[in-house]
Amino acid sequence: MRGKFLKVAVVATATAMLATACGGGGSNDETAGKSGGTLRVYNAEPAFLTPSGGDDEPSLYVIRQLYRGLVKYNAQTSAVENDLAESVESTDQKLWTIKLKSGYTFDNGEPVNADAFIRSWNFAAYSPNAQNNGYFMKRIAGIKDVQSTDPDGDGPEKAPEPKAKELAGLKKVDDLTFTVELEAPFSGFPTTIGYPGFFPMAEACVADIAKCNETPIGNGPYKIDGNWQHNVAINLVRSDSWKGDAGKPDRIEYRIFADVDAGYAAFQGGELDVMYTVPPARYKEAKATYGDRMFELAGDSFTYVGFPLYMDEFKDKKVRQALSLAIDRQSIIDAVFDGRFAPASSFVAPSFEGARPDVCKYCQKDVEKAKQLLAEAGGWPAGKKLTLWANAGAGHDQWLQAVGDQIKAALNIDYELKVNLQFAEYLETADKKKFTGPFRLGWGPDYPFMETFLYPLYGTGAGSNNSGYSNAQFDELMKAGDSAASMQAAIPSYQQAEDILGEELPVIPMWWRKEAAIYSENVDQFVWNAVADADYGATSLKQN
Amino acid sequence: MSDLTSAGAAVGGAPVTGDGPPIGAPGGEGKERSASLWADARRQLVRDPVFMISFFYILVVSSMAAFPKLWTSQDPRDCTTDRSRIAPSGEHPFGFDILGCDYYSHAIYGARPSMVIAVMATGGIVVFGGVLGLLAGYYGGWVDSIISRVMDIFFSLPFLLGAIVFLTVIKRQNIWTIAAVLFLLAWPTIARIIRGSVISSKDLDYVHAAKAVGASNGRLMFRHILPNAIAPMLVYATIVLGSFVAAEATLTFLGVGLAPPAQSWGIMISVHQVYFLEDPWLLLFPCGLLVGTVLSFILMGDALRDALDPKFR
Amino acid sequence: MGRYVIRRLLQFIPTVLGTMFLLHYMTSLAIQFSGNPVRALFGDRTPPPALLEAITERLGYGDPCLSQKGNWCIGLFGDRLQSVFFHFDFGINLRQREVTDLVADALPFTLKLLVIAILFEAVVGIAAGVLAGLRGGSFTDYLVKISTVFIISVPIFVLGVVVREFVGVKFGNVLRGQDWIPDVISTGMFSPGFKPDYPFASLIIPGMVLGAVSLATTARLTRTSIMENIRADYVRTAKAKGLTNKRVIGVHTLRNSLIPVITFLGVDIGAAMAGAVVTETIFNVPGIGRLVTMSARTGESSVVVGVVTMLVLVVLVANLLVDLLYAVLDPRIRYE
Amino acid sequence: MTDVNVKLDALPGLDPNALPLEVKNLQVEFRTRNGIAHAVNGVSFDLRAGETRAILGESGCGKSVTAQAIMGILDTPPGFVTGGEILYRGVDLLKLPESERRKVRANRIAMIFQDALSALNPVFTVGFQLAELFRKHRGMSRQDAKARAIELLDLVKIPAARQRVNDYPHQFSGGMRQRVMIAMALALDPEVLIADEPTTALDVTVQAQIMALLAELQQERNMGLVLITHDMGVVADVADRISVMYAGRVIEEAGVDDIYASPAHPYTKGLLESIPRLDLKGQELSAIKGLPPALTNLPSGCAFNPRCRYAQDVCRKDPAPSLLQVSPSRTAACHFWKEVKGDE
Repeated sequence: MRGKFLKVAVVATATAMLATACGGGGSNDETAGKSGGTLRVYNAEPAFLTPSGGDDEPSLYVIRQLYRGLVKYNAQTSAVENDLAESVESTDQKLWTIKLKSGYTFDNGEPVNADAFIRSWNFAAYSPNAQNNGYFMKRIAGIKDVQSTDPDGDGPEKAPEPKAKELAGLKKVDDLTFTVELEAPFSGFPTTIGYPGFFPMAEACVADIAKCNETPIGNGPYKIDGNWQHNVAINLVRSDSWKGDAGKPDRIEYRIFADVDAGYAAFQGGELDVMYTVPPARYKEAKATYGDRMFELAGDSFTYVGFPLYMDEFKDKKVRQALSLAIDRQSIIDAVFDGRFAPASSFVAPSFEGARPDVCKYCQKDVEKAKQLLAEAGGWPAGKKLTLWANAGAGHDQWLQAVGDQIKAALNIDYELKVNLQFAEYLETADKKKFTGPFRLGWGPDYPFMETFLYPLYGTGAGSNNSGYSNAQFDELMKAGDSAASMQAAIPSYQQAEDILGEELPVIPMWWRKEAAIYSENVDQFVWNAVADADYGATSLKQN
Repeated sequence: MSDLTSAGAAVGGAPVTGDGPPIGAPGGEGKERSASLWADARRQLVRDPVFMISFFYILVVSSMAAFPKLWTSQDPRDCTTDRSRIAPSGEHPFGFDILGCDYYSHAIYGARPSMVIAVMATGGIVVFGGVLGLLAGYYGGWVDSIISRVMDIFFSLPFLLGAIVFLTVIKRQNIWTIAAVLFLLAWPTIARIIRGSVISSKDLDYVHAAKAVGASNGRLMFRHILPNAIAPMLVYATIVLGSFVAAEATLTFLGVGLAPPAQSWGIMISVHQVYFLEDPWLLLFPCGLLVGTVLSFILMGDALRDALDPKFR
Repeated sequence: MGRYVIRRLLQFIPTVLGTMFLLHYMTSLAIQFSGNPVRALFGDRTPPPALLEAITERLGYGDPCLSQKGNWCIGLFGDRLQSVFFHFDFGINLRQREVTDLVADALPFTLKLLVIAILFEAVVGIAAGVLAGLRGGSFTDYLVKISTVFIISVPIFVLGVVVREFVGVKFGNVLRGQDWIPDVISTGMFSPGFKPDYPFASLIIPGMVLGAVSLATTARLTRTSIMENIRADYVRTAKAKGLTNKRVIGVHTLRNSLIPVITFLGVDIGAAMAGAVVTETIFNVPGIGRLVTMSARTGESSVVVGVVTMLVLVVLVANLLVDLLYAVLDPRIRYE
Repeated sequence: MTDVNVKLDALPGLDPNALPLEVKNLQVEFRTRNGIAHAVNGVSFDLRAGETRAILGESGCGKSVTAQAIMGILDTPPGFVTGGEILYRGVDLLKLPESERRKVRANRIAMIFQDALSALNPVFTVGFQLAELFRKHRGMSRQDAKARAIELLDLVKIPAARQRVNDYPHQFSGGMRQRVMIAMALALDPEVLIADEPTTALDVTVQAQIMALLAELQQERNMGLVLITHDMGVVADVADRISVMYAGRVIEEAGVDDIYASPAHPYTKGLLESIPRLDLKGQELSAIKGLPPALTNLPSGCAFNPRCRYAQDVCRKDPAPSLLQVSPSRTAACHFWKEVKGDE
């Protein structure tokens, strides 16, 4: 469930790699590849097929073909480009005015206008609707009023009705214009709205969300053929009501697999044209077999080992630095993952604008320095075992064991693994700050903007700050970046904030996932969007 | 999986309905006959090469489980990723696993959890299932009704599904909980076997005779009736030991069994099964040990049944 | 017979209620001790408490007893029974789908798989068992004996993965390279897993894997049973009646020998349903077994309780039918 | 079916005037893991039409094996007929191919088994099991065959035959079941009936009824009867001639009166002495000491010598003599038959 939300702007350096890797890539205005044919792709069972509900990778892969939003990301540069929006503007980074292009409709004929967006965002935000993507509305003014809390925690009383039904920050100006007021200035707002949680929904869809989930009413280049066949398949056909650039394949068939190994077997058996991922243990084999038909890209899924800073043992940053220095990331990656990850030496995905390598000075193995730092910190309590935490059933135990082995070898600290909690319990343990030792967690960006890797994880009191890290200077720098005049202007502040992390090490950065997709001989041009991942609508098939 | 039912059925007859010819056909001449039955059985077993080979294999595996140091001086926890997946060599006959741990010592130490789980769970079902079966069969009436209904509850849960549900719910997956879950789901089978043979031997003449001379209920049950039920129970227990060893591996594959850093054959198999095309030996060694163990238990059970069941003489 | 059936049906009630309560209590304990399954939906990012609560409430995990460790949640159990038996409402899963829908989606696949598995194990298992049993001690006998014990010993997931890779992928790809082989065989039957285009053909191999273990047991049971019966007095009588060998075996021996085998097959339906968990995972069959495993893993107690209760009912009914069939096959048994 | 209306007269070498059954020097061995057991070791006897020949002996002496060998229903393996001849009206059955041999069974030579409960198939009605004979051997329709089955049940005096024809074996009492067995054996009018301990499992009163029924039917049909039994009392009532078997051999062969009057073999004598007699009330019964030998491990010399009170060195060293002529109509396999006989 390690969700991956948005995919990120690929900076100039990465573009070259992309170009060579996918044979020219393909942005929409390029006329590469002919249209037609049926593209059969691997997918897992989505959670929801509604923009307000679907927040997991399999859902997003389908929703992105069924629906379209205000902006989209350039396949190669990942720059934000207007899609349904005519313009997204603000003077103070707090009040944003959004103008829409006219003439777009949903598959059922309803217009895609300002109401469609306001309706959709309100629906997601209103807590009694219980929509997963309500989370993403958190920056819009009035969010607190549409979400109610249980007065006595988990107690017997039910949560009361929220004060308001609609977000106070959303205002319709005219049919094609509306304004969005944020709780606090945020320079990166335009990048966030390309996420499917911000895609519009038809009135008929919101009226019967359950039905819309089974038979989506989209506004994108494809529409569903029949219904969602749960656990079996989702078939899309080209939609006539779409006014933008048409999708390349006539038909996209998502075959649903519960087990990625089973999916890989199906690919080997010639039943799939694209698999957006490869089972870790088969990576080497896939690379050898499919070579030129494997697409690889440094990704932005972050795996880290957090320190419980609420424990005395980890309060001294030298201890944290020493532990990080004891780990040989590349060796673990090679042994356990067949090289499917890239060692991390920073806190922001390398592909992001503003990211720099080696922000972390303690992320290369250096046993001597580690021993020295540990000694300076007064050593490790004698006889105390280091408890390493990970959630059960996701294969984390393997590499965590290797981490433990390396720490034991370098610093002579014996370790034990605590890897038997299922994810829900594990996350609750995280929320309650009950870890008794370094813990494994991951992070995927919410939008292609540096900030997403910084504040949520390390800001004082931020939602996913599981270490309990708090640094006033860091918070200050983040605020400065958020209010900067433009996305570009925000970067220096964010970079300074990241530098603080590089020294203080509230978490040990482990690695970034490498994307690896494979495609069949039927595929003429495979397109990987730097932000939104495999773009099936833009992928073309060989025409015979 | 059907391992368990198959074990039940492999005992012969139909453990489910309890009708049909009683297993072991209690003859009625009592202790004298059963003494010679066991003596005969022992003689036949010692001469049976299949039984002896299986028995020897189980001895070997048990010694691995009990005294791993006899078999290897390596520390299975001494791992370094630099040696990941190095193929077998003279010094390291099983090579190294993906974390670079010596695979041979891993396999030796892996015997313990598998065997301990199987032995504990089997011991549990023999004692608990045996006693409940005895009580239900001996007293009948409402005692039987209650015990039978409780048996039904556990019996109607398909074995693997029940195990998955219990283990995911318990969330503490260690030797104890896995053994407990196997025990919980398997005891009704043995209780049924015992109940069936108790019912059929309850009416034997010598039991009536013992009753007539005023033997207590306890004495009747344990001295006179239980011995008749021992043979089918022993056969079933042997086979079920094998099923449990296999069940541990299957549960581990499904992610509800043991988890690293524990070491067991199940973990070795399920972690390395994805590599079996590249480095087949990573799968073959633990699988071979496991299959050998299960095979041995089943063959031993077969031989025991043949030896103890007069029908097969 | 009628009274017997009614008595058995009445006995179902405590069993089903007991099973349901057991599952209910286990899953309640799970939530009490290890936390709200809804939390896992959000993964690494912490959801606003309001949202978490709303979703929790909607999914029926809002009952306060679920936050008191050790509470039996009798009230919740009562509610569940009421909705199950009076409204046929088994609740919804974390993705807000009706459990009854989930089962309705999954059941056809599992049923097909079961039919294939049971047919396979019955036909091949009985045939192998008869061959071995009639020629006790012969080469065929040893072959059957050893291969069946071997199949029982190999963990089914190893068997499944090996079959998928070698039969489904490697051998299948060879077949797919041949033009003269019909598609239903090359891309249907020998596919690496379930395929919606060939909903039956692509389940044949998974079904055979599922049936393999029970096939071995069936063969062993048939063999033992035949060997017992072939020496029976009535078989000798049949021979003394001057009947052909075919009739002596086919009518007089087989009918008796198959009674325990058929009983086993009936009981095996329940076991096979559970065994389908593994097969369905490996061959990507969207059936019941996979549904339960996934739900148990994500802690969706309503799904687990609902689906397993339904399965238990199926097993109970299957057992009853087997017992009745037993009476039909063996006139000595009369249930009154 | 192939065997519709078998014309057995077509058997090559069939001589209508020859004896219905003649067994010559029959040898049967069982090859077991523990060695070869010579279960039948040169048994010879003959049977005339209408005659009752009793084969007498303790259990395990080979009498049932002999019967099975005659029927050709020996379990092979482990049992093998290794020598001798079994002549039905001059035709050696052992030399016939199985398909021909099968036609002899039930049609010409039929058999009744000891335990009717286990000898009748529990899962078919008695009607089915009777009718099967007519359908398979005579090619009758189901209905005709069933009608014949009912007639047969009437013949063996089963009350309410019309209803009982649809019952299963376990629904009959022991005596009635044995009557069903008899009906089955007589269905195809055989010339020879082998009855293997037909009354052992029954109450004494029922025994008498069954034996009376057998005798009646035998007389009616002028059928030869081989009665295999260990019960001297039954033999005295119905048998014409007796073969006494011990350890796979016939050790004495004589008319029923001769044997009872003066047995010529110590074993026969022992058997007779172990029958309780009303006129000797109060005296201790004498039983034969010791147990019958294991067939895999026969004592050297005469197999009976360890239990024999007449035994001398010659009995322990030399094999027992083949049957010696005691009188024109009787033989005995004992060196000391004169002493045995004279003792009386």
